[in-house]
Amino acid sequence: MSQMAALVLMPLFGAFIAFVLPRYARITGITVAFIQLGLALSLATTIYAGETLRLSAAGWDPPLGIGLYADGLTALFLCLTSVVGLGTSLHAIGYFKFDRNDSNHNTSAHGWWPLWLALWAALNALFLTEDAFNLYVTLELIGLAAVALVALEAHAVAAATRYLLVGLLGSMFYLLGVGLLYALHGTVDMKALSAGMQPEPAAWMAMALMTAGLLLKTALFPLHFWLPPAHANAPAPVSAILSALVVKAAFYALLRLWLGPFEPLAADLAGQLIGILGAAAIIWGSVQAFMAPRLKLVVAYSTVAQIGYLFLWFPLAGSSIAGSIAWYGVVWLALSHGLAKAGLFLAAGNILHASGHDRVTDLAGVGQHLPITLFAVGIACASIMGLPPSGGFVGKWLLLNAAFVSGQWWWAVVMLLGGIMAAAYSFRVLLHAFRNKESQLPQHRPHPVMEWSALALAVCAVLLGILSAQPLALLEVGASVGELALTEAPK
Amino acid sequence: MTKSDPVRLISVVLTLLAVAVIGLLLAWAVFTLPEQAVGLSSMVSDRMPESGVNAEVTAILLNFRSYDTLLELVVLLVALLGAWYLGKMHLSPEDTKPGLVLEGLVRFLVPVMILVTGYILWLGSHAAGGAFQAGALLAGAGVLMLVVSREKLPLRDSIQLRILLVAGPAVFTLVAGALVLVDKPMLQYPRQYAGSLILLIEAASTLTIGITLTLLFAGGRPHRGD
Amino acid sequence: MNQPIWYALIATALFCIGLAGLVINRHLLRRILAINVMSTGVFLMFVALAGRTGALPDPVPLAMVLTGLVVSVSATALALVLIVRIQHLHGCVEFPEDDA
Amino acid sequence: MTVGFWLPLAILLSSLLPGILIFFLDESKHRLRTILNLGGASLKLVLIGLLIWGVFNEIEYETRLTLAPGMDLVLHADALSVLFVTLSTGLWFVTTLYAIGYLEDAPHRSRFFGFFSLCVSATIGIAMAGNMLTFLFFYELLTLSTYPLVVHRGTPEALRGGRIYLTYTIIGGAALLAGVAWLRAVAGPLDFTETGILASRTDLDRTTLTAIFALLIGGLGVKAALVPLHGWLPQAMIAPAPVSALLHAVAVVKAGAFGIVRVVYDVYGVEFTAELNLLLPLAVIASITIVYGSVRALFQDELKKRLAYSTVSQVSYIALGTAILGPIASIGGIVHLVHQGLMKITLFFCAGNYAETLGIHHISEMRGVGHRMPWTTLAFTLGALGMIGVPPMAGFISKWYLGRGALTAEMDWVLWVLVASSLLNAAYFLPIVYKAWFHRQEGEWPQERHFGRFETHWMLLLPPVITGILALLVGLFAAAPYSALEWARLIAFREYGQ
Repeated sequence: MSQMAALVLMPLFGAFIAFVLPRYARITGITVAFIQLGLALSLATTIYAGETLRLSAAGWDPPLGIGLYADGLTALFLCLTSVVGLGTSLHAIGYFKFDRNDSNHNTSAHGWWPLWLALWAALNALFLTEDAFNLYVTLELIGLAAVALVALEAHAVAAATRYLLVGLLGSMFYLLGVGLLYALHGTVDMKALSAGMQPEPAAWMAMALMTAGLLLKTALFPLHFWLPPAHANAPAPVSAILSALVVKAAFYALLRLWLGPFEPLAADLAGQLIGILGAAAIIWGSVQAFMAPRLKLVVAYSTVAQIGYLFLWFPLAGSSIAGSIAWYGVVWLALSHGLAKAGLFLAAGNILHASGHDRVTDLAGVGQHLPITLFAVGIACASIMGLPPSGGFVGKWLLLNAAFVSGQWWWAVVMLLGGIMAAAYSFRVLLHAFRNKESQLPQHRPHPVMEWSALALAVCAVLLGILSAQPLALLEVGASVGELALTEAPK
Repeated sequence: MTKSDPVRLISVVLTLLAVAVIGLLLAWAVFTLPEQAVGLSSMVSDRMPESGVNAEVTAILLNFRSYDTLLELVVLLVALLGAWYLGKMHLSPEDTKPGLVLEGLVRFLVPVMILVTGYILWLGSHAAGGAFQAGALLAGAGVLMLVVSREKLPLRDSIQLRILLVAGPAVFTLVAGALVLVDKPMLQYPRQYAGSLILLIEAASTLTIGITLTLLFAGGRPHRGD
Repeated sequence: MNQPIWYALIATALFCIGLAGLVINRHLLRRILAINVMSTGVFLMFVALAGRTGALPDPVPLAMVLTGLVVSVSATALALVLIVRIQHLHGCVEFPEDDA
Repeated sequence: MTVGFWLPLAILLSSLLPGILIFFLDESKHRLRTILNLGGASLKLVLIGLLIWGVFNEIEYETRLTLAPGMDLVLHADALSVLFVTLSTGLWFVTTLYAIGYLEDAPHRSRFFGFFSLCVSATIGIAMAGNMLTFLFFYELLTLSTYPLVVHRGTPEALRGGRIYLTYTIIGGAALLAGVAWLRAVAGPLDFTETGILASRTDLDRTTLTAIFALLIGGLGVKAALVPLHGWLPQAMIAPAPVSALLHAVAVVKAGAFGIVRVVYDVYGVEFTAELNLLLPLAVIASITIVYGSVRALFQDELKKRLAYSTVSQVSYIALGTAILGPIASIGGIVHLVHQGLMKITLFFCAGNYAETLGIHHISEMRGVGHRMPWTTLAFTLGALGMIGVPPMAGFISKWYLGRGALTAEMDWVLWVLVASSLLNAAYFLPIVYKAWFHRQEGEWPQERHFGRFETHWMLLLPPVITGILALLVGLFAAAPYSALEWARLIAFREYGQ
């Protein structure tokens, strides 16, 4: 119970300290990061025992107060956040320390810690909340913190502003939807809402508005236009956080809503439509990633593509068995993509940092000078391609099964195509990086912690595939889609 | 505008059409809403005695849904941090050309505004009012002084200033943390202290909000102290 | 046809005006104003629909609106600061990409 | 948690762990790396010995790791997997020896041997895979771990070869994944079993099964280099000699062929496959590949290219044997898994020796090489004769059984295929042998190097001699108990439930 509160309060307090006493910012950040990991794991073990947790903030039960709720899904996303958060925080030690040298980055070195800790608190708050309006506040908090973090990079201000405007637009749609829901049911507690929801115009409108707002924040094609510039221009640790966690947060909200309040409303047509957008995102994102001139841009577009996979759940959700398999599949993809993409962005940051540029065509010699980083890139790419034995593979495997079980084999075709295209853009990078080059040593050798943190996150993405039994069991706790049941051979 | 005008025109028209559709759907949805709505009014009024204040809105903001308010104070702080790390505040003296009237007005107004701030803060406990209104007023005073002359408002980047900037959310968080430590759900005030805790939080928040808004008006981090 | 619904319709109108303004305008300051118009619409919607609970309006949406106001103030402030920065960097108050 | 559980896992890890360790080894740590390599290889040999002993004494070996409900990784040891495991481990040992000599003081050795061990582990995994999921798992791992080996030299043409290799294998992998997932979805989790599983499943739609079969064979055919999916193989020749040796003899190409055997025998069941009328197309494709490969080989002057095309042709014997109904042909196909491996690896070792010692890359430069490097050339000759199928060499055994099987299955045309390919083999191997022995070479060798007392570095000389002699012995003592042939017989008769 108390972990739930601590998961939000701890980083908040860390943020205050980091702002008031910049000198102790780094140590505060790292300490908080480790404690967070511990808290998330302990919460996960509590839930693994089989019980979902509820806590009413301020001691007032919903609908009067705000309810916090944690089940397997929550626990897994909290764990993802704390693992990625820890890795990124460690990477940031090296990354922002280096930036101290030149003055215009000086502020970014200071700004990172308080903003990142605040963002972390907001993420945890979002994963934990069961209150539609509180969800709005956390979304805004995440949005503003993310924008501020992007803006730490001097030349990313325009991207940051665009990001802010899009985020606000999304929030407005979402908030209007919340207003309608309250007007209908006199509560914003998701549990109560899902109990009382019945199909009527206002409910549909609320669903449409809130979904649209969240799709905008999740950057589903064609609403992705804002993502690549923001993710590609931000400082490496920030890009990692944005791609791995922030986008996932909006998706998490969608999952919660569609399996909670909106389940009675979910129409097959809407699901198919979203699925088509997802497919388009896979294709478009992959093509763009393949043509992108800069490594970080490749990674950013690959995020656009990978986000597409997550939305293939919606068309499959219709049939019960396939729906549940697909749900586990997309959650798995979300988790492993989070880990892999974080590792990838950190690694890209190391390359950028070492060679002063990240033009894909001039990556020769990276393999010689930054073997660990290149190794991280390779492993992360393997997971993103969905090659065994990675988390990405498990997710894709489940999703493929769901597609075939439900008889909608065309989604399977899209997935496989996406996998091949992912391989294409990944190996385009790796091929260039593999080229040897009798070249001078890189300008700045990245701090070892930067290389190892990237590798560690990439490896975690693979471990998620090898050791998926327990996490999947955890995910089953409180899952409204029921237990994961792949079709058994009839005896 | 490098886009050729017909293209632009078409896009505008399409946009308007789309928006119109959304509007109509929305209107339709609104029309179909039930005349009489279920609300939480009764529940709120039932709980008022235990809330520690007499104003319903304040009770909701700082007790029933205090968690929202805590996060919202953090939102404000984050916005400030964004401005803070983006650059130094850019209010050059030539932005401010105080005339005699303005000078005098400010010299008279600012103290009054600060008084009223206090009053509104106190008012919040039993009528419309509270930290945000008070903070806004305080910010107003601050902005006035900024506009008239920077010297009168010695904004310097110092640890004291930073403490003031986080005071509101920090006090809030500390209260929450303390309550968690005595393992209550976070922010569940003990009945007898509820009123005073709320007042404490509101007071801190008022200061924070006032200064934060003033700084945001100035648009950045003040210059180093000493 | 009662009063709250009228206000709600006005709120809808505001929301749509803001939306259109946001999409159509290039100038960032206008875009931010547009977003604020939108948010005003949303808040008005909350307040209007809160008025349907008999004698006294439902206080919860009002509190939510207060929260929302502070959030939108913060967002607007950050946006304005960013815009000023853009003006410093690019000399114009539009997205550099937009005029391409 | 018994020996039965741990042994397969141990066999896998005995190459995986050293590989992972080697990655983080410093370039200079030559000795330690060698110890890790050979230590792992020897340990694996010992474990395999245990395994064979166990299989004879009917101990059930199965490692089952549950990834997720209904998602098991299964490593098991049936007769077929034992055959392939033994082959790949044995050849890995000699190849490692060869590679150490070959790459002396070359750059990036830690990377090379790391991926080398990974590649072997993947092959072992494929050999012992107990269901399609596990097979797929290691099949993809094999792709990943071989790619860095192919492009190891980092030269533009190496990268080009690598790119082509990837394009083929990734797409093939996708097809396989589609097939496996589809099968999984319609038929549930399928553990390999002799005589197949699907035959009993009357509930399944035949056309669906046919489509899945096409996907699976298509995916496997890429690595097995069935025409028209063979395009990558000649390009992958860029790889260093030990890599090509391993790729052609055991790792990649064999993985494909082995997969085809698995799908036909242990998933669909050969009778059921015949019932679906899928055997004949497979046989035809295989035959076309055999002839086509030989013809192309005929016109290659670059030695390794010629060997590559001969691989294209030879490996399809396995598919052919699988595609002919009846135990005898099956024996031929399965036993060729081993025979072709031994012979082909010998030939590649020799090619590598010629290149390393004398800088010879083309057949036209090979006049009189036999006098300069008698031992190597002797080994080469053995391998070549084996490929042609001269009795009593190993190759003869395979072809003999294939031929007889074809006759008993009333597919006489296959006989002509065999004859034709044998003639072609002779046509492209004998001239080399003749040049090597009976010509005098005038002038200098392209770039000659001297290594102490032997004609070349002993680590380069030993492996081909060993494998060459083995290739002779398996032919001579084919009838001996526990020989490859006996294994093949065992497997085949089990498959046909006799």
